[in-house]
Amino acid sequence: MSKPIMQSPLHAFGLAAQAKLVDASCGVWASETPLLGYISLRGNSADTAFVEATSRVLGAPLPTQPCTFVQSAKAKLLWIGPDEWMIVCARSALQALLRGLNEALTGIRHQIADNSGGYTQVYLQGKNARDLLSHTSVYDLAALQPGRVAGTTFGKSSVYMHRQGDGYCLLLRRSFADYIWRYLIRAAEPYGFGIARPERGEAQEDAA
Amino acid sequence: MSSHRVNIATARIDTTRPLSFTFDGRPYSGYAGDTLASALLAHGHRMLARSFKYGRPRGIVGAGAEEPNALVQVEAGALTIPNLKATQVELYQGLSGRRTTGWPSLEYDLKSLGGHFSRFMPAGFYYKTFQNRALWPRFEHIIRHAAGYGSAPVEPDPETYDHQHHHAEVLVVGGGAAGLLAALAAGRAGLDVILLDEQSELGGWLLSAPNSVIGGKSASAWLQDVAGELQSLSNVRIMTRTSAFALHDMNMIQAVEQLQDHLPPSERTKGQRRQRLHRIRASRVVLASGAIERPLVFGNNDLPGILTASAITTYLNRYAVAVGRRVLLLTSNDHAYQGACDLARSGASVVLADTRSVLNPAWERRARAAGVDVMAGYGIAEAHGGRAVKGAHLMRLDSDRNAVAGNGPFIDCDALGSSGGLSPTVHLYCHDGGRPQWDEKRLAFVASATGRAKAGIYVVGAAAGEFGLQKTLEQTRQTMTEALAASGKSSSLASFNLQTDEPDTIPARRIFRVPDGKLEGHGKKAFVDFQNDVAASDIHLAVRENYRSIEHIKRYTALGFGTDQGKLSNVNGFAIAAEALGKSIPEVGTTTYRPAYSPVTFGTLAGAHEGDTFEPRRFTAMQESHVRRGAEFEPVGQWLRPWYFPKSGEDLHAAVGRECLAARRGVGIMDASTLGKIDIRGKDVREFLNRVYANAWTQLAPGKCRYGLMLDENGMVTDDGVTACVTDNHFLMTTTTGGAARVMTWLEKWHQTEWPDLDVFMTSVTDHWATAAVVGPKSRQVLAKLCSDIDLSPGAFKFMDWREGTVAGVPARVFRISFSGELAFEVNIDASYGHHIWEALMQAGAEFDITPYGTETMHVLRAEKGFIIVGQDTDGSMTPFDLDMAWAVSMKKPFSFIGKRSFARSDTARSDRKQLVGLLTDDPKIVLKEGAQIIESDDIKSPMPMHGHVTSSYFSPELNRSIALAVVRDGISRRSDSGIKAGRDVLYAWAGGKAHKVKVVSPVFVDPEGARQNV
Amino acid sequence: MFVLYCPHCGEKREEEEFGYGGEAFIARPATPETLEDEAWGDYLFMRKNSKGWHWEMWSHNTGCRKFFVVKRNTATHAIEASWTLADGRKAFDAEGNTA
Amino acid sequence: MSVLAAAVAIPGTLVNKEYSLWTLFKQGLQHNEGWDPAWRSADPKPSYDFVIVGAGGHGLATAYYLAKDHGARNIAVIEKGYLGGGNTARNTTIVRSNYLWDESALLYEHSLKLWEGLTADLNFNIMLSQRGVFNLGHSLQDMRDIERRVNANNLNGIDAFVLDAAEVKRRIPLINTSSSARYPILGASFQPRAGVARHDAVAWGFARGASKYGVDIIENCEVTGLDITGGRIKGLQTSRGYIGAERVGCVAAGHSSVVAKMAGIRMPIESHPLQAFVSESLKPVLDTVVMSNAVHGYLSQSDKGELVIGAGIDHYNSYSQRGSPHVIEHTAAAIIELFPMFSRVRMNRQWGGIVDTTPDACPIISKTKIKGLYFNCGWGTGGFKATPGSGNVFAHTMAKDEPHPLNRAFALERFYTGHLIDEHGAAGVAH
Repeated sequence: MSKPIMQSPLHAFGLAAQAKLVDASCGVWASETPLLGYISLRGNSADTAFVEATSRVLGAPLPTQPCTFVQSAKAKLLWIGPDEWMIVCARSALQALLRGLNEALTGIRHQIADNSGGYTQVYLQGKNARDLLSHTSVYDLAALQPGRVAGTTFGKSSVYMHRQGDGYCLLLRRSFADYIWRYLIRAAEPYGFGIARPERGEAQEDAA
Repeated sequence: MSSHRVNIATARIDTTRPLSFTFDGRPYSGYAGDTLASALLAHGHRMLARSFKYGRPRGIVGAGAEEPNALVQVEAGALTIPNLKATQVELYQGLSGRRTTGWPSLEYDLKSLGGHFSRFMPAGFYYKTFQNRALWPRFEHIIRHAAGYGSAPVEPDPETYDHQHHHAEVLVVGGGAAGLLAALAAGRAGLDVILLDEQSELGGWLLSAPNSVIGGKSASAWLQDVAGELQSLSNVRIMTRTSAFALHDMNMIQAVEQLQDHLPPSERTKGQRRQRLHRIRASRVVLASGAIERPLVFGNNDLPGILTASAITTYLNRYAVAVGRRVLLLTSNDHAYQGACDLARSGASVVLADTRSVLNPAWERRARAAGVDVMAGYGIAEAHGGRAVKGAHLMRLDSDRNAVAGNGPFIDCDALGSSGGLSPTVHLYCHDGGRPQWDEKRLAFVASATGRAKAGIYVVGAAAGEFGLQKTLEQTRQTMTEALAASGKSSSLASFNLQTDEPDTIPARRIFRVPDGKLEGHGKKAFVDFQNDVAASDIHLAVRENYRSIEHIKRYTALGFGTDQGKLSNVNGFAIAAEALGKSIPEVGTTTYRPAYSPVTFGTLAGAHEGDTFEPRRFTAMQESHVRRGAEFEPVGQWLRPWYFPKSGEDLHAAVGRECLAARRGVGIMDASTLGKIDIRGKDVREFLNRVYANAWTQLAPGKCRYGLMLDENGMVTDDGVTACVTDNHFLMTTTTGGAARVMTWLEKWHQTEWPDLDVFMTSVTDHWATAAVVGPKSRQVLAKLCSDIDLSPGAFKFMDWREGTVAGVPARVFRISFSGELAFEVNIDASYGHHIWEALMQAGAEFDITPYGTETMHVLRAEKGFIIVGQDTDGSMTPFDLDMAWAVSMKKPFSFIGKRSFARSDTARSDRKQLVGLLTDDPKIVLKEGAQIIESDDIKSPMPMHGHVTSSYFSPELNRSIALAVVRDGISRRSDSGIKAGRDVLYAWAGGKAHKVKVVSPVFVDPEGARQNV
Repeated sequence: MFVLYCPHCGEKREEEEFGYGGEAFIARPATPETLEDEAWGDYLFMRKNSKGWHWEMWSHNTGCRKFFVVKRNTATHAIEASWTLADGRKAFDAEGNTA
Repeated sequence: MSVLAAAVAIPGTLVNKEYSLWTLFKQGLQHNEGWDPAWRSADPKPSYDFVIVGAGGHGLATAYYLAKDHGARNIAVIEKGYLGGGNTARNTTIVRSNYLWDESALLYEHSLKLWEGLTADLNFNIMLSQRGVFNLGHSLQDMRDIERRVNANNLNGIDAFVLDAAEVKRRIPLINTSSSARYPILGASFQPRAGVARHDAVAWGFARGASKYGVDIIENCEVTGLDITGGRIKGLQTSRGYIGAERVGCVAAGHSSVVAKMAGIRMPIESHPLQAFVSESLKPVLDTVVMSNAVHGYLSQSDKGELVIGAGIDHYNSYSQRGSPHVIEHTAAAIIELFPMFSRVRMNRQWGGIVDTTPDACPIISKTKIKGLYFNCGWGTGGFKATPGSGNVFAHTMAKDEPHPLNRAFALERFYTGHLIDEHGAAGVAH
């Protein structure tokens, strides 16, 4: 029996093979950070037990400020709704976090759902990255300051987006990945579109 | 240099860049900066069109979006564009254009014959005739083929479009004097500003009046300075060739930007859009959209060579084109004077007839000084000419009543311009419900004299009814000071020198229809709406026939319904209607306009939503495997699912036969990943499920699954699926593929709005899990090869159990559930391993000839078992009892679950409702049509009573005969209880003219005892 | 085309991010079994369909997935405000409305 | 000059001129000065036997048939704006009868038969163009539904056919039947007798027809209250004074809930914007009507050459006759999916109407608990095609105080008994 190999939702586009180093030749550079860990976490942020337990495991308190996220040593914690967060971590850290959360939250009202198979992350950079998003989404990008996260439209589907470095991170659902990627390439056409070589993270090593 | 070209230093054409183009096949030349209209006029080209109804010769009337006549077709083949206004077509090298009307030719148009009988074709004449039912279709054919301007392309569009969203603090619509000043005020105040102009360069009317003076410099110099400063401000975005065509609620403006059409096809940038739809959400919108000069209405005012006075001025000053050498101008106001002076200076002989008996002395002096022959108190009775204007017969007008006071001279001319005053461009203001008011002083519909039109919308300059340049600039400065104050900013324009050299204007004469001394309808036709051939007499006729509401008048005569959206005709139409009705204009009503301000392509509206990106197409993690194995696909909701897997030479029937037998006798495998999956957790999950499902959930133990039926409050089945108990307070629900999103929202709505007290959280995990269903007697053996940590033995892992374990080296949840009635295992794993698990199972199953199958085989297998597909066997009118699924309804539950109460209503409680049954044809080879209607006799006389219909129908390879599911009135009682041997009631299934005898039987055709799924 | 304030996200967002949730505060009868068909039918199907101010629900589909309350004028499209379901109910009652 | 001409149009002049080529000729010779008012504008009388609220197509048709078929004479139609100014003036003029359920199909077929004789009946050319209507199927389930609907139509004596993709392509050469389309066209149902009609002409023709029978048509007259005593209608308060009435029929489409409220009646109706748009006028390019529920668009080409396109419903309640632009944008995209070459065609004008939708996408033609008060509403997106039939059976219901056999099933009771006629079950948006 062959060794289990993970596949990203964008696998069919063979991004790795086309990836180049970012330069000035394109207005928009996109790269996928595939196969991260995603945990949908629900709970009551007014319940101190919940807040303490989660922050103990996640290495930072869950953001309670609407539409914000925090980066802890272990994971990125995104505010999705008043009682919902998305925890994004390296695949290699996933099981430990799930176990940790499950233990820490026993007896406390909560929901933990591993959604790692259901999402992927696309990183956009380049001088026209923001222009690109103004074609794909109705959100007022001026409001997307560093540290803020927005769930908004992407064509006729939706994404969660936030700033990272001088670019933008998009979290998208697996089954929509094909549509979103095609939509993204089409929207980027007038600016020149390149596929960037992602920094090698643990994610790929797991996958390889 | 072409005949009508003159030397104007300030003109915006580049004489160093000559361009050649063709029109109606004939070669012409022009210059960069020309429009198709200006270039044709430069050649003295007069007639460009034939009119819609009477086939009258028509020429260019305006110089922009208001043009009603010169609709042209540009280019051919896939790139062709119908109905462009020649006045808006930027000339490029090699452009090829042609007329859109006139048959067989522009010179000899068949419709012009009808023109001779125009008096017998008044407004609405077709309502009054062609009433013969037999002949009407032929008349209609003729009417249709006489209609229409340009031709739609017949090839797919090779160019592309997209949308862009903006959020601005200030949006300024229009880049003329007012718009520039408004943008400057907001820009200097540091606000995010977007400035739009539909033309290729900023300036608006200033481009037509380069010699006016602002702040001590020429208008062209002033324009350069202000535009230059705006370009230097990083917070100001200037978009030219961008037309704001609609204003929606809460200051959402749609604008279309032209990115390619001004370039020769060979020079268009690959990958660039042809047009772009900008959606701009602005805190404040400043409408600086200017005004459009309306012509005066007089006899034969539609002859080629008769334009608006301002258009003649524009062609002269902006394009260095003298429309005529002998020009007659007719005006009711001061605006025509500047142009008259410029024309005279350019060497034309100019007669200016002013309908006013008292003139503005300052202007009169300037005009006479420039050599203009000014006549006070005259109007035009009728123009003369055939395919071009040759002269006009003037009449002396009564100084106060709009009536003829005496005869006047006949003036020869080769061009005639008229000015009936200006109409503010208030279209956008009307789009979201604004209603402009008639202003008797300005003789115009104005959005707001104060500039504050409504919350967040300001109107400046000519758009606000300030027609003079001086007033325009001052009103703009004033209004922007207020607008900025509203956003806590102060204007820096106070000190800005806005002094012009414009004389103070005197009031215009209130005149629209120039009297000819005859009763309306007796003289020469005087046109109000050129494009729709609406004459003043048609408006009178409409009123006479009691079409007295302005909307009736417009609809009866088609006034203002053309592609010019009534820009020239609207106010004249109102005024003439008011006269006919004996009412004042405000009494007639207020004008209103609907989007689009000017036409916008479907492609622009669609943007990226075409082809691959029209709408989301969703795929599972196994997609590559399916494609590689040659699957045919079926769209199911947003998903694309494998339909069947044909081997070479196999059709659907053959492939499905093979796939079915594999699943029944050996082992098959299906991708079930598309089912919706909702993780539900909380101490009240069981209670929640009890409320949203028809069945009971209190007893279901961890490790067990149960099939659930979901109803709406009306008691009808809306969704179904298997839900598993993970722990006491943790369940995993599955929904139908198409229903996933709807069910999720449905559950959230109930929880959030009705039962917030229930402790449950719901999260969609549809995309996380990939699901491979291994189906058939040999499925256990296949799974056993890949799974060592789950005891798969029948005793340990029962039907409707689920287990957690490892499959093919991956953590998995294995459900022993079956949608086929066979022994089956549904393996759920993290979708990242979806491809891996599919391939691993195929590999492991190879020795058992494991057969992948798609939705078609799934349907046959489930139909053989009488399992329903919600949406196929149900249509929103089926209760669980109609489906003979009382077993899935728990009437004992303490809480009145969703839909329960509705069962008790008289109609829902009837015992003879349409119910789900099985059908068997006498001839086992006949597969009934899905959608066949059930009737009780094959003696057809309509209306024929129908008792139900066939919902599912297949050939069953297992039974080697056809089977069908149907909903039949009182079906359950008609059903034979003795399996498939003998149906009690005999019915007919009727489709496409054929009736087939059928027996009503149990819907369970295969393994009624359900033994096979329990092995 | 509306801009709606999501009381949970604390931001104004474009209409396309939201789904319409229909008339607000249609309370499900506590004991449906005890109702006459008429009362049940009223609950099921009869709607205020107000011309003018209308209390309605929207859900923030692409964002926080929460339903919230909006008071909107169906004749003018003016929006007075939006609230969480609980606060909206208070504002609704404070006006003396009845569901 | 024209002041004199205007004087000819005196409201109240009797409507008598027959419309024909001959009168056109005669009037032409007289500079068209002898035409009479097409209908008579009246001032309200103190009371009427029948008052119809709403002078749209349905209301005017009701008055016409009350007079013509039931001999009623003392009839008024009151209208808050101008006649035919509501959905009659705002729809996409499609006429068809290929509905799924017997109740709807028979009602719409009754209507279509009346359409076929309407021009002659009214002596007013309403320009019925029976160019056929295609309802496209884009999925296997669509095709099942089409098969089911067409078979039901045939057994109800309604002309309808199932066509496969190739046949659709043969009859509409420009349509995109590529199997790689997002929603590939698998086939269609086709009703040859269906088509379009000139919407304004329908209102004007019925107004003229009703006027001939002496019906009072009273515009700019808004209902402000209903006079109900002892559970019986007595009259109406209006912006033009009190009007006594034996029987009142409300045919106010999107505003039905507003009138119902005055009577203390609740309606299962929600009013939504429904948007439409037309292209610029083009040479003939499409000679039939194409409808697609899956992609949410339907179109035909008017006799003037405009592509007339209907969009989907905005989901929110509204009385504003305005919808949101993304709905129009989506429909334009849908049209391009079906006809890629129309991408370069331009939208000239867009507008919105107010549609009164019901839970089962079927109308309400019903008596009420108030004696003498009747409602005809809830036509949603399907009202225009029903105009003559709706007026015809509603007139019967009002004259006889009992439903016509064809509208018995459309009573309000169905929302209490549960006997819904669910047209969206299989017909999706029932345009």
